[in-house]
Amino acid sequence: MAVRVQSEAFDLGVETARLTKGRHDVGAVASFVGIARENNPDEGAEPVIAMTLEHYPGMTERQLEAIEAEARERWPLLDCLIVHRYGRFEPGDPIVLVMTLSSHRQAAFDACQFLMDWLKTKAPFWKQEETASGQRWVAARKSDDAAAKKWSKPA
Amino acid sequence: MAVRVQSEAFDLGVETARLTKGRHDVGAVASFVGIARENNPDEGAEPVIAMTLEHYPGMTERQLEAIEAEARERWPLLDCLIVHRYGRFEPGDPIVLVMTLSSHRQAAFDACQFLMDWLKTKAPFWKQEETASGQRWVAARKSDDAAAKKWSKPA
Amino acid sequence: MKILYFAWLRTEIGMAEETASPPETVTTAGALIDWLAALSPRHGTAFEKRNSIRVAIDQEFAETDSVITGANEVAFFPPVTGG
Amino acid sequence: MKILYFAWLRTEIGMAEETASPPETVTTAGALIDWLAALSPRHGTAFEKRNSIRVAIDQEFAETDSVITGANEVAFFPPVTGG
Repeated sequence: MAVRVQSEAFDLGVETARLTKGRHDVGAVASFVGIARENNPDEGAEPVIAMTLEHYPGMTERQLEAIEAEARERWPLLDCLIVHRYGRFEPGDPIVLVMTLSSHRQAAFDACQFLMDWLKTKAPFWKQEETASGQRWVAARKSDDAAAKKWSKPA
Repeated sequence: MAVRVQSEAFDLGVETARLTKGRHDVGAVASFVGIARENNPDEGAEPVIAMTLEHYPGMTERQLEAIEAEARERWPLLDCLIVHRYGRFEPGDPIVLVMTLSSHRQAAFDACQFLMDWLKTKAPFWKQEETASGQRWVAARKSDDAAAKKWSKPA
Repeated sequence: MKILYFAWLRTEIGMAEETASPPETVTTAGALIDWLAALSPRHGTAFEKRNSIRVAIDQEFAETDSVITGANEVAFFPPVTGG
Repeated sequence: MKILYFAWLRTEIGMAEETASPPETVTTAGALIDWLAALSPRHGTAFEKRNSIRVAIDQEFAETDSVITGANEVAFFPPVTGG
């Protein structure tokens, strides 16, 4: 399982090179990097000085592994990587990386997007934002729930 | 315009760092790397030893810039990069890079996929594959036309 | 039974973790919330926002009617806001 | 008028580029194909597969009924297979 929960930074070039090294069957690598932003338009205009991501050690890895296993079941992935950081971040700092490898681009794109949508609703991370007014826990976004729901299989 | 047509390799980590450096408004970086594969399932089972990409200098840049301008018009992109290589490649070599930056992930994902779908049908590149039987020009794929069509605006 | 709190539940209750021994009659996550809410005023205030509280039993998402009997670890937290 | 060939059109005709001076009556890309096809047996063979040939006029994709009058550069090639 290629899931990492860490406070350290990651490098997109290094991870791509590592996952594709020696392989001759990969045609497509889709990746997504989520970055800490200064403004959260959902939450008002006050600039974010920093944010802290708290997580549930143990459950986080378990959830990420379950999400990854589901992606591998739904799409013909050759490999897959999820790196999620925790700790304190300033605007511009990369927080999450999802990378999917496949023979063809559609599977890579779809699986990458699926993983990000599910991470937002299923990975036990909580975000606290620091602005000039102080610290505040960020509320969950309805649009994230909606994004995740579109991947639900029909009952 | 951030469009490059080159024979040299590119590094995903370096490009991401360059495009996000000093910015505090980027929340999402979606990227796609297309890699030379050993097997082209559409074309039979003979392994590909190498492939050569020929392009139309001048028209290529013009088309890529037009595609990029369209993506920027259709999605709220903060930045965007297309790097397309030409020359001879062996399986495992990265050929094309598309990277899109936005505040939110959906715009970044959609624009990245749009750019790749259009590149496949609108960028004047032609692929010659080298197998044990010799060299052969690759035919266009109907599935690529279909993928690009899904982005067409209603008349 | 280990009880864990995250995000504003942790800050409102004032601790990240405690060990609890609810009576045998407390069999569901919802009943556990009621029992924990009575432990202290801080618990009471934090658990007032029941609709904003999610639960995990032994590191799996669960519902308020999920059975906690035999669980090693029950966690309470707001809806997740990762990535 | 500069004429460019790419991919198998280039290899079949045996050159990447030539300068052509078609008569004024040749006003469309389709008419230019007919005129070029008569230049040599290799041209003739290459242009037989008309349905598999695409055209660009001054570096913009065009159709066989597009007007070439005044164009500096007309290119012929198979459907693109990039990326």
